Amino acid sequence: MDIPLSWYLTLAAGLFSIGLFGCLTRRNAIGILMGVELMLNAVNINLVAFGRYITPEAVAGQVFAVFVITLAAAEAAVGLALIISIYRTYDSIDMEDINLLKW
Amino acid sequence: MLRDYAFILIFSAIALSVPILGLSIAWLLRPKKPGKIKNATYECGLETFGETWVQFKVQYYIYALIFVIFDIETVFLYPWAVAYNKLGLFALVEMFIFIAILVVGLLYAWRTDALEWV
Amino acid sequence: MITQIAFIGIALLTLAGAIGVVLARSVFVSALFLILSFVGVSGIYVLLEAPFLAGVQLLVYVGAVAVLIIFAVMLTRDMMSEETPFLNRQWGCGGVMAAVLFVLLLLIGFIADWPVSSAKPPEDTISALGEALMGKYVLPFEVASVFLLVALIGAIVVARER
Amino acid sequence: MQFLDNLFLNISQVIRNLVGGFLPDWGVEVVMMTVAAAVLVVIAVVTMMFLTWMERKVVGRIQDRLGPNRVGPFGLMQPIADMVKMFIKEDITPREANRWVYNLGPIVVVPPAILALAVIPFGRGLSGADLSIGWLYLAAVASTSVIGIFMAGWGSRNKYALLGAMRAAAQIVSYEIPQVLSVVGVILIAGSLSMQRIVEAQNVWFVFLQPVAFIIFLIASVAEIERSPFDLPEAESEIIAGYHTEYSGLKFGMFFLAEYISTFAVSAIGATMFLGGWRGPVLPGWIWFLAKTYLLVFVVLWLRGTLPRIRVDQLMNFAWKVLVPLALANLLVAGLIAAIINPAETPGFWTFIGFLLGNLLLIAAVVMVGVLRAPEMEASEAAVVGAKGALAGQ
Repeated sequence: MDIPLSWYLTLAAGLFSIGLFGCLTRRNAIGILMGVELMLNAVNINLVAFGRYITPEAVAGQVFAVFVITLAAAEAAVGLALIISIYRTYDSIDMEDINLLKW
Repeated sequence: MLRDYAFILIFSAIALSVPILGLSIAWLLRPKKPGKIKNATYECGLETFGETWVQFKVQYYIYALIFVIFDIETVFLYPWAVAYNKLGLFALVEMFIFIAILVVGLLYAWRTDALEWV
Repeated sequence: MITQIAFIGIALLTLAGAIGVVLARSVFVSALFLILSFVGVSGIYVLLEAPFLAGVQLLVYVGAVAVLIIFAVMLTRDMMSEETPFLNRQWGCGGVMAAVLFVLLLLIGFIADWPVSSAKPPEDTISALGEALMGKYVLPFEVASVFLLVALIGAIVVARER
Repeated sequence: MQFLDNLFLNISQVIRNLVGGFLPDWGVEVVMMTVAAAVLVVIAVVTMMFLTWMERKVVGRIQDRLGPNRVGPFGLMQPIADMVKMFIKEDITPREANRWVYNLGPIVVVPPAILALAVIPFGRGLSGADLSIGWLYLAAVASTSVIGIFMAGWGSRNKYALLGAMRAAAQIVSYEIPQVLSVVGVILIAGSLSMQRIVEAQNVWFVFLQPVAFIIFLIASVAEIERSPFDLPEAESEIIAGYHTEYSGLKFGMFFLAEYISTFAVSAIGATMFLGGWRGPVLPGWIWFLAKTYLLVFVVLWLRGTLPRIRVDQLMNFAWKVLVPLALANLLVAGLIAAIINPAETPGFWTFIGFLLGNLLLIAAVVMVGVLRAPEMEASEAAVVGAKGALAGQ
């Protein structure tokens, strides 16, 4: 317990911001998805850190982290399937080219 | 608890140093005579033909996809198995439902030939 | 003291990986940096005394999600040539946004008075997790399986060639 | 005997006393850990060299040859000669390759193989670290080995290398599921993921309680380390040499190192989880452990000497349509029996009878399904062959 809670929060905030930056600025759709994964990891660090420091006797933080990991993996699976499908239709996954909601 | 993981940290550092050390020694010992033909991409002696990034089929992705889903299933299975002796029959029923729902997914992939390597 | 040094080392590794993800030109190299970042996060879980999560992080993120991402990279040829920028035109704006968010999150993290407890975590975390999943969180647990089923079928339908 | 049994613990105590004279407590800890880690790494490298020799001898005998017999007695110095050759071979980096990724590939491949040794109990209380997540750690570390393969394949910029890497990844990923599922039964009976606890729980070896799981584990593990008959990703007749096509000299050697250490690690894990690990009468624990491990290593080599390589579609079908359903069925049977007789409280004999009955029922069910589906399978196989013939005819 000699690491203060705020250190973990700083790390998570940094990771989340970098993920957000990648998400907003990458042109490649897979790059955007990787940004989202980074953000989810930052969230998980926060969940586990709060669980460890504020309610150490319960494992709620870890249970939630497990569910977030489940969610992140399923999100990656469906998201990448969509990207592959888009690539097949447009022959590109550059998000600058894909700007129509409906054709 | 952290003591054990400190060992893992030291161990991974030493494990990583094996290939680095080996390759550095080999770098000092080996001859260096690069040549135009020698450094070409190896394709059974023929000139490289077409693009390197060939288009792979989507089948690879489908396998990885089913793998990810079942990998997560095992994440839920391990705590269940460890705590099983304390939990009893009700836990078995819960896990049975959990697996049954996922087996539906496997059967779906099977029936629609998503598992077929073509 | 030693744990603090370990934390700083692992945190820097994680952040360096994350920055690499955002700034690497090639998507494949981005994915490799992402793996580095994932490994770092698993180290953080160890420091937080959640070894089970650290294992799961490696197993699911490095062993599964990263493989999925790399497969997707291989299936969609990277069209970006050396000249085209790999970031879009709003990168300045996005950078400012991310920086502002970072400062805000830091403010909240440091100003708020978290009720830190000094209790000990349970001895056998894995067993405790199993009991929690089968007891208190049984509904989310079953919903998770339905969710995974939906994701599996949906992704197969979307990804398959017709 | 007592002395031999505690040999390594005594040696470590001697070192501890020696160092303790002039170092603070945490310094002693660090020195002890470094020494233990270095010993494990040396064991890994020596094992690799021994296994290359053993493989050539065993396969040679199976094929009615002598195997290496020129360098040193029984050819025992052959691995040394090979190693010297690896070190002084010229290294070729293809012009087109992505230098960073290409050169890092062989470096990333080795650690996952070595890291597995950290939690394997070589004897009572004789393991690098007795982690509470033991088996999960092993599975997690093993699953990271795909990354190095991808780096090798992508970095070479060679389409055969990339294809080999993709195939290897698809195969490793597919066989990982039956492997991790087959172990759940063992964990369920032992009630812990820690390797030491699993060994201590084996009053009856788990191979007798979970025979089906053991067979699934063995097959899936051989496929995981890409050994014959599952060595498609690196088979010369398939795609040159797969992801290490472009590698030469010691960089190529690194892939070999990783493969042989994994072979040893997988056998050691199998011996620990199913064959009772270091437990056995009379002889010291670590001798029992090594004997069981090398028995499994021999089985792996024997498979290579006996079975032909299987086809890629058979490979994938076998993982998903046979091993995964079987592993799931085995898991449910194990859960059901453990619910009826609590293995922690029932005497070993009755546990044994219960699980044996369950496994027999499971095998009977599998045979039934096989007999019922055999005509159907043949028909679908014929249809596939017919369709391929029609395509070829066009």
